[in-house]
Amino acid sequence: MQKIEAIIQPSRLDAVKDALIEAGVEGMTILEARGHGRQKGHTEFYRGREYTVDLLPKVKLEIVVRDEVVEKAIQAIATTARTGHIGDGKIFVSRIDEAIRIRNDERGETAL
Amino acid sequence: MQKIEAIIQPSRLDAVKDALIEAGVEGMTILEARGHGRQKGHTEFYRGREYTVDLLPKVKLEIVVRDEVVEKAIQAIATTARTGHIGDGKIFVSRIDEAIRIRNDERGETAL
Amino acid sequence: MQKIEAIIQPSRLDAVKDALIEAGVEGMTILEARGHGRQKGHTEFYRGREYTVDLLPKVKLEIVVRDEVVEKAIQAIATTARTGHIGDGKIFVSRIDEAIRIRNDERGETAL
Amino acid sequence: MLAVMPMLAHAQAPATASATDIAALRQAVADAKSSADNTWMLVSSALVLMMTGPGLALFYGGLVRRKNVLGTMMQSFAMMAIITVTWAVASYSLAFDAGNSFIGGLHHLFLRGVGAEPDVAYASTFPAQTYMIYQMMFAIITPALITGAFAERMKFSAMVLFTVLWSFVVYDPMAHMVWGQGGLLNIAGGRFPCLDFAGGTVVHVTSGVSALVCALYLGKRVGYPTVKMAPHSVVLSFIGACLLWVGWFGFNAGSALSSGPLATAAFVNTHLGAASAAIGWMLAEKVRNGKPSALGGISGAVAGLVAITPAAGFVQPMSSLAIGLLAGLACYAMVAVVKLRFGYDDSLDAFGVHGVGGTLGALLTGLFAAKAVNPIFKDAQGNNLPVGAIDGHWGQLLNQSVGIAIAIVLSVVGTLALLKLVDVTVGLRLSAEDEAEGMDVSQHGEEGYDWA
Amino acid sequence: MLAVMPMLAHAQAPATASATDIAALRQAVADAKSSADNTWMLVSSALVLMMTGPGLALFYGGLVRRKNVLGTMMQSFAMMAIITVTWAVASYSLAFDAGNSFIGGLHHLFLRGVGAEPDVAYASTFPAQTYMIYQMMFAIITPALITGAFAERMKFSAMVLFTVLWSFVVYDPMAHMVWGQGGLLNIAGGRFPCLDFAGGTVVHVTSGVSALVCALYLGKRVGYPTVKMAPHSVVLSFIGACLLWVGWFGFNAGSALSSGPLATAAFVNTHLGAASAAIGWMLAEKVRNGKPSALGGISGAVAGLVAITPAAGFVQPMSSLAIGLLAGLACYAMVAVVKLRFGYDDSLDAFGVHGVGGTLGALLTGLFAAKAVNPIFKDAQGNNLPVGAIDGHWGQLLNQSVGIAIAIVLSVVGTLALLKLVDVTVGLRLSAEDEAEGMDVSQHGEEGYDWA
Amino acid sequence: MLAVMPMLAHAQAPATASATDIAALRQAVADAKSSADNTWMLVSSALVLMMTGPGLALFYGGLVRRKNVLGTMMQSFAMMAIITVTWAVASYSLAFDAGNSFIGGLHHLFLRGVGAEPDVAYASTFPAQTYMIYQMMFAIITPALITGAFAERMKFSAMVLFTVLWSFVVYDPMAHMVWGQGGLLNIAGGRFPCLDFAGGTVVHVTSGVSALVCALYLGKRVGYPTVKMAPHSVVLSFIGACLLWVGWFGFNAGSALSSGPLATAAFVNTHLGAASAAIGWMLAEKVRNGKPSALGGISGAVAGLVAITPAAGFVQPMSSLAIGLLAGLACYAMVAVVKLRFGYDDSLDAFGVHGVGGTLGALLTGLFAAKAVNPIFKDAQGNNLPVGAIDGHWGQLLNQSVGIAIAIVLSVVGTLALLKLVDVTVGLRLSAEDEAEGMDVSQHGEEGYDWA
Ligand SMILES: Nc1ncnc2c1ncn2[C@@H]1O[C@H](COP(=O)(O)OP(=O)(O)O)[C@@H](O)[C@H]1O
Ligand SMILES: Nc1ncnc2c1ncn2[C@@H]1O[C@H](COP(=O)(O)OP(=O)(O)O)[C@@H](O)[C@H]1O
Ligand SMILES: Nc1ncnc2c1ncn2[C@@H]1O[C@H](COP(=O)(O)OP(=O)(O)O)[C@@H](O)[C@H]1O
Repeated sequence: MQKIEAIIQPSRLDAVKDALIEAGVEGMTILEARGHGRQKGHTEFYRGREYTVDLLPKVKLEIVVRDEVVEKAIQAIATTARTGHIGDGKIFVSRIDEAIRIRNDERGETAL
Repeated sequence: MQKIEAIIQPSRLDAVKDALIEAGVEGMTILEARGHGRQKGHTEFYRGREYTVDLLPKVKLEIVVRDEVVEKAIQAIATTARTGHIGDGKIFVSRIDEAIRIRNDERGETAL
Repeated sequence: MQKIEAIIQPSRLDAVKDALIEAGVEGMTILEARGHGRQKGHTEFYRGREYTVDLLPKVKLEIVVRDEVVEKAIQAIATTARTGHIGDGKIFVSRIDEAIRIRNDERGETAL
Repeated sequence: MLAVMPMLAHAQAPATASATDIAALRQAVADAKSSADNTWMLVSSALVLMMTGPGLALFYGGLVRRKNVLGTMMQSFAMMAIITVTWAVASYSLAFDAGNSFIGGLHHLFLRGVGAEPDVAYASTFPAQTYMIYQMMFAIITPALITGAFAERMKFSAMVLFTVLWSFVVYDPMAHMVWGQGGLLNIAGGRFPCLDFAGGTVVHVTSGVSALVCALYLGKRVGYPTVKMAPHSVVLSFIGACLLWVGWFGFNAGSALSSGPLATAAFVNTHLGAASAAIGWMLAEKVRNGKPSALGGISGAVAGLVAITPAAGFVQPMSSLAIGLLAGLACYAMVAVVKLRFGYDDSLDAFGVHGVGGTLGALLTGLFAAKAVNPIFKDAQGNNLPVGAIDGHWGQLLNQSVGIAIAIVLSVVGTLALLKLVDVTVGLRLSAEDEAEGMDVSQHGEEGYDWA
Repeated sequence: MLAVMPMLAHAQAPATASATDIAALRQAVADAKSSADNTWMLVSSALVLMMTGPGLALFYGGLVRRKNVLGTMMQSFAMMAIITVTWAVASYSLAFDAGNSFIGGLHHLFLRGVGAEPDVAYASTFPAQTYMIYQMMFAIITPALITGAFAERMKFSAMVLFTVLWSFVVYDPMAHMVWGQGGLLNIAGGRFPCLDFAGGTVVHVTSGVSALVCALYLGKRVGYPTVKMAPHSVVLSFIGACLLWVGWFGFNAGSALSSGPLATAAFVNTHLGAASAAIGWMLAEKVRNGKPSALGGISGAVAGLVAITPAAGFVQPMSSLAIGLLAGLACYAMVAVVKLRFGYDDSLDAFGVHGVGGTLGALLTGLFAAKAVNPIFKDAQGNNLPVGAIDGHWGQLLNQSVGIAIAIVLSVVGTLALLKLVDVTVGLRLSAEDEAEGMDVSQHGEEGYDWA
Repeated sequence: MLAVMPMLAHAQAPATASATDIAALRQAVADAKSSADNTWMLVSSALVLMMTGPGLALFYGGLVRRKNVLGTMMQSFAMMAIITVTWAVASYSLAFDAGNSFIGGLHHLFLRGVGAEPDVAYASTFPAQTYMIYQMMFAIITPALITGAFAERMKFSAMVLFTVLWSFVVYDPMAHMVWGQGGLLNIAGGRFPCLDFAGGTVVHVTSGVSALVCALYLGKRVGYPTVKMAPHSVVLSFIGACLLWVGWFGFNAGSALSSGPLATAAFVNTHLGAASAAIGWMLAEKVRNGKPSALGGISGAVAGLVAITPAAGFVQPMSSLAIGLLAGLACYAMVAVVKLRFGYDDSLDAFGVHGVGGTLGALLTGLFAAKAVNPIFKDAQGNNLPVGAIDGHWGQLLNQSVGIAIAIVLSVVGTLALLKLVDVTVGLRLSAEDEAEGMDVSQHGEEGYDWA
């Protein structure tokens, strides 16, 4: 099993979610995040005080999938999340050693 | 050291937290999340426009523990988080290579 | 590639962010979190009902970096996040197998 | 200086024409006085509506958990919509048409005969319609107050049905008895003249006691008291409480039914009562928790406003400070000590604040009412008689107690019967799933906030 | 009792001095009446300002997505700032100075001649300045209503330019025609006497129709209708709607321009209309979705307030219940069925609520207007003539239709021309990037909430 | 038409009975006039209370960081509770009882002798109690304004102690000098007749200057100016600012102490001043940042309301536009340029807006005051004398300056002394831990929002 962590633009969330379901990935967890990277931020003014905001709103998806599904899922995410602009985000993949479904204590891939 | 990531129902957070402390796991980090899976969502109407909400509020726990504690922690979480209904959530386990306590730079298991 | 997850005091975020950029780490993702640990919480009263709040506001940074940068990044975080008080937080390190830049499908370390 | 009014402009003023002049002037003066009082009553009506929405809706809405904010605000809003119609169609007649000592007649159904002419039985200087709409605003907020007791766990359909029936069964008779012509407790000729300037018994005792009955009948919210159920936004409650305070000037000073000195007295007493009660509650918190809180301050202010309601037009300013202070302390004790000891779930303290504050206020009115402020009791020769115990008229405490007792009995019996009725018909309580999901989504299919 | 007023105190009252006494009394009575009416008008002016800010600003601000909350509230706030100046400088004169049947004159530019004296052409009992400021508040809210149609996608600069021009090109002439001396649609001597008590055609038909034109001209928001665009805070909208309701008493009852029985009638009708429309909309939701919603309740209330606006001072209370109910149902149908079918993006339903509700209300006013309430039509002998169809005067429906037709034509033509003009000069629409980033950051360099 | 009032109904009107009729009519007219003015004053009192809560509480509460929202709102709320009591018990007497030129006497302690009768020294047409409660609302908001200077870092206990003492040491004397019988700066016979219609010096200069002293004495918040300290909710501040605007009509137009043409003039000037100042501030932002902001718009409006306060009842409408525009630009410059240059932490700009705006307004009042609007200065024969410089009375600028100077000196000395006193007794400043944790949790044991 592997964990796919994807940081994407909030506006792309719905599309990415649908694409994943499309690709047979039903289960996913979403977190609100803010990101810093190449993408430049913006400036705000409050009564003359100037602040540069370089942490921009992002959405983070976490998906744990069977090894054979990984590539498919990555493609689904990358293609739908891509706008071509700086700030589109990243996908990271890492190993998961065990998964448990709380409801019925199922373990391993069947728990996904 | 291993990292236990548990996605649970928000309403179970307090119980799970207490169970973990019970089990000797003092340190934990909680994140608000939204989840998609087998559990079906609900429908909302705003002036006739209908939206199906299939990202449901969840809470994510992240705990890094010594290998020998892992099983105990998983049990503590699973048993207290379980309501028996679809949507109870998942627990994922993965390896952590290093841990540092910021306050005093302690490293490894003693940092937990 | 490795993933550095740091849980820090919210008030230290700006300093840590700058230190990381200083250290050449441009890309990072920030999540709002709440933490439980040695640090004690506080008590709240609402019309006589007393609640002890032992989940305190924290900020979680997630950074994926090339192996050779890890130590440097850890130092940058630890030194700037440290106040010396209980609750300063933790840093965890784990392995990342693959990274993809969504914008242009670059893979591996160049995607960071 | 203003040009002479057209209506008078034509008339010349020869020294001999005074008789007709006088008549014309009398009419003109009456119109001027009427415009003045009518302005005050319309403003007061608007202020009392503002108490319910957004005032009370925010006060209560902020106290519940996020998932119930809209459902809670809807309970107040539904009263603004529905009671308005039932009042116009029937309740006004049942409450204020001359009837027997317990309930009014049916002559004013559909507002028949309620028009531009004053109804001298209630107020001679402005249209009966003004009196009707002003009283309507009281009828709207009273059942809305009850909703604090069954917050977060009652079906919307059940809540609507219950409150509408309640307003007929409990509110209309009580309003008639205290304020209606020939009412049993009417200070002008009732069997037990009960001093209730703006609704201590009619509004607060009835709603507060009914609230307790509801809380006991429905039982606790799932997880109460172990699960944390802190207000999701004390900020919203703060806004609501301030608007309640401001609106209450219309509630109490408007009840003078004229904008003369009595309105001023009621206005001043209202403000002093709110302030000292806020101090009282915060002091109690300071002593007990070491910290006065914003929630405590606003809760105290509301408790003081409740307690001063029956007294506003009868007592001296310094008495108001005393009434407020006592109310702040008493309601705090009820909410923060007694309730927790007994363990019932009066979720937003509708009983703790309105029931207790209203009862205390009604009694203290009998104690502090002074003929120097408002000489309502007169002998055959028209000389002022003592009013409250402070004037030496201890018997008034008995009259007050009778009023309170009747309000309590009527509320307990009426509420129990209606809860049972609604329970067996549509069912009172949310399913465990709906309660867990929250009223906003389960009852109304929407969410209060979308931060996405 | 009060001491006799100083201004009278000096004068003695010998039986022979009555002639002068009478004169002095007349003046005193006129002053008293003036103070009473002036109080009501100043209060009403404050209430109408409160409708725009915070009322409408919150109502609209809550309906948009979080990233646009300030930009949306700013659209209402900008009207409070800018229209205030343009009205004082020129628009008041253009709307209310005697002129031709379509537009007023220039005598009152810079408020020249608008002072402490009453302008008897409009109201004889209070200063012309009071009338001017009261009318200003109407001029402020009307263009603000339009902004609901182009929410979340219009440049701030373009919005300011457009609304200011619109107020000169559409609002001022329309106000003059219906309410101004010699206006084509003025009920006192106009060619087509159109009943519009507080602005059904002048305010709501013009803003609503213009809103539709704007929505069609600007096109949809990026992602509409596929992307979820739910209100970011129904709670804010709820607060705003309640303040609109309360403020509307000043809008409608204030339009009686005196605080006599007519003000009361308008007040009562306003309240009943709002309540029954809220019920109507919620019922429609209950039937269609199985759940009445808070958003539905407040939307219905606003729809009812819109529809009752032209009728408030002309109809019977029970007619108001009917008007409200119909408005609630009709606006719901428009917003939840028709709009979705046609697919245009009237983002906050400015047309669906104000255009439809205003038109419906203007027609129903012609139907339900009763001389028993307000006998505005008289024959040579001064006998009351029938007013609305319900009195047998079916011709009034024609007059109403003419008023509506003129409002529609003027709005469509004027709005189209101005949109084109602004489009080619400063450009109307936000860039895709700015729209995605949100108006708060892109247009104003700030954020509505900082939860960090 | 209304039935003749009962109080007159009995009286017949034979041509010979006019003497008594006249007397009765005089009384009736006085009552009518009194009801009218009393209505206006009670409404104004309610509006001014609304300015503090929820108005100012929200305006300030939105500007601080989330962790301090309740603590900040509590600072305003505490004034509503505590100053109410101190004012009734002693301050009203110290400010408005006849005394020497600097402070009032003690005859009205505990509101003795403040009842239904008018106090002709202040207002002859409504009860003294009305005047007392109206003035109380001013006494409440003034210290609340100061709290903006030491936001987010002062102990609640210290804040309460300081503000209460401040109201006795600075506010009461200043109010007496400017408005009290025999006051040094009273326009009716004072040594230096200083024009201050509604509190430019009494309210805004005193609070603004004291605020600066507080900011300098307490020092900066931890992390200022490097750490981002953006408003946690401009939305809350927006609501608050709009309510301040609406409430300010009661503040300024109510200060006419009657609802005649002068009240209208003050109302109009208030509105125009707010609007043009909002435009001024937004223009400055547009020029400097390229974007006008919502925070800028509301800040400008408040600045304009502050500056027009002393002038409201003395100047022409077009002068108000000028005063507002200048205030908007000046306060922006102070807040966005000067303050940042000097680097002191006037956290919510209490000095930048109230100190600067109030001083500017007081001076401009001396410049623009016109006898055509309010002929307060008369010669022995009762002929009108020039009022402001615009009338040719340049000396008035001196009188204004004296008033301002006294307000500044009194505020600086009084505030410094009290800060020192409170510092050595309870201690002024939060511990670093408490400041970091936030006032809500550390001072009040609660949180503003619970989104969980
Ligand atoms: N090394 C990294 N570790 C963690 N998150 C990262 C890293 N680099 C980028 N991100 C996340 O991806 C987002 C987009 O990255 P950015 O460099 O702005 O654009 P792009 O990915 O198109 O080059 C950032 O806002 C941040 O949230
Ligand atoms: N493959 C997965 N990867 C990440 N999170 C998952 C995955 N599957 C489920 N989840 C999380 O677990 C939650 C519950 O899963 P769900 O399938 O609805 O119920 P159950 O776990 O009882 O089968 C989801 O809402 C989601 O947050
Ligand atoms: N074992 C753990 N797993 C995950 N997060 C932890 C763990 N221990 C601590 N944390 C996080 O680190 C924060 C600080 O830890 P704490 O024990 O309070 O102070 P310190 O790190 O200085 O000893 C906690 O609030 C929690 O968010």
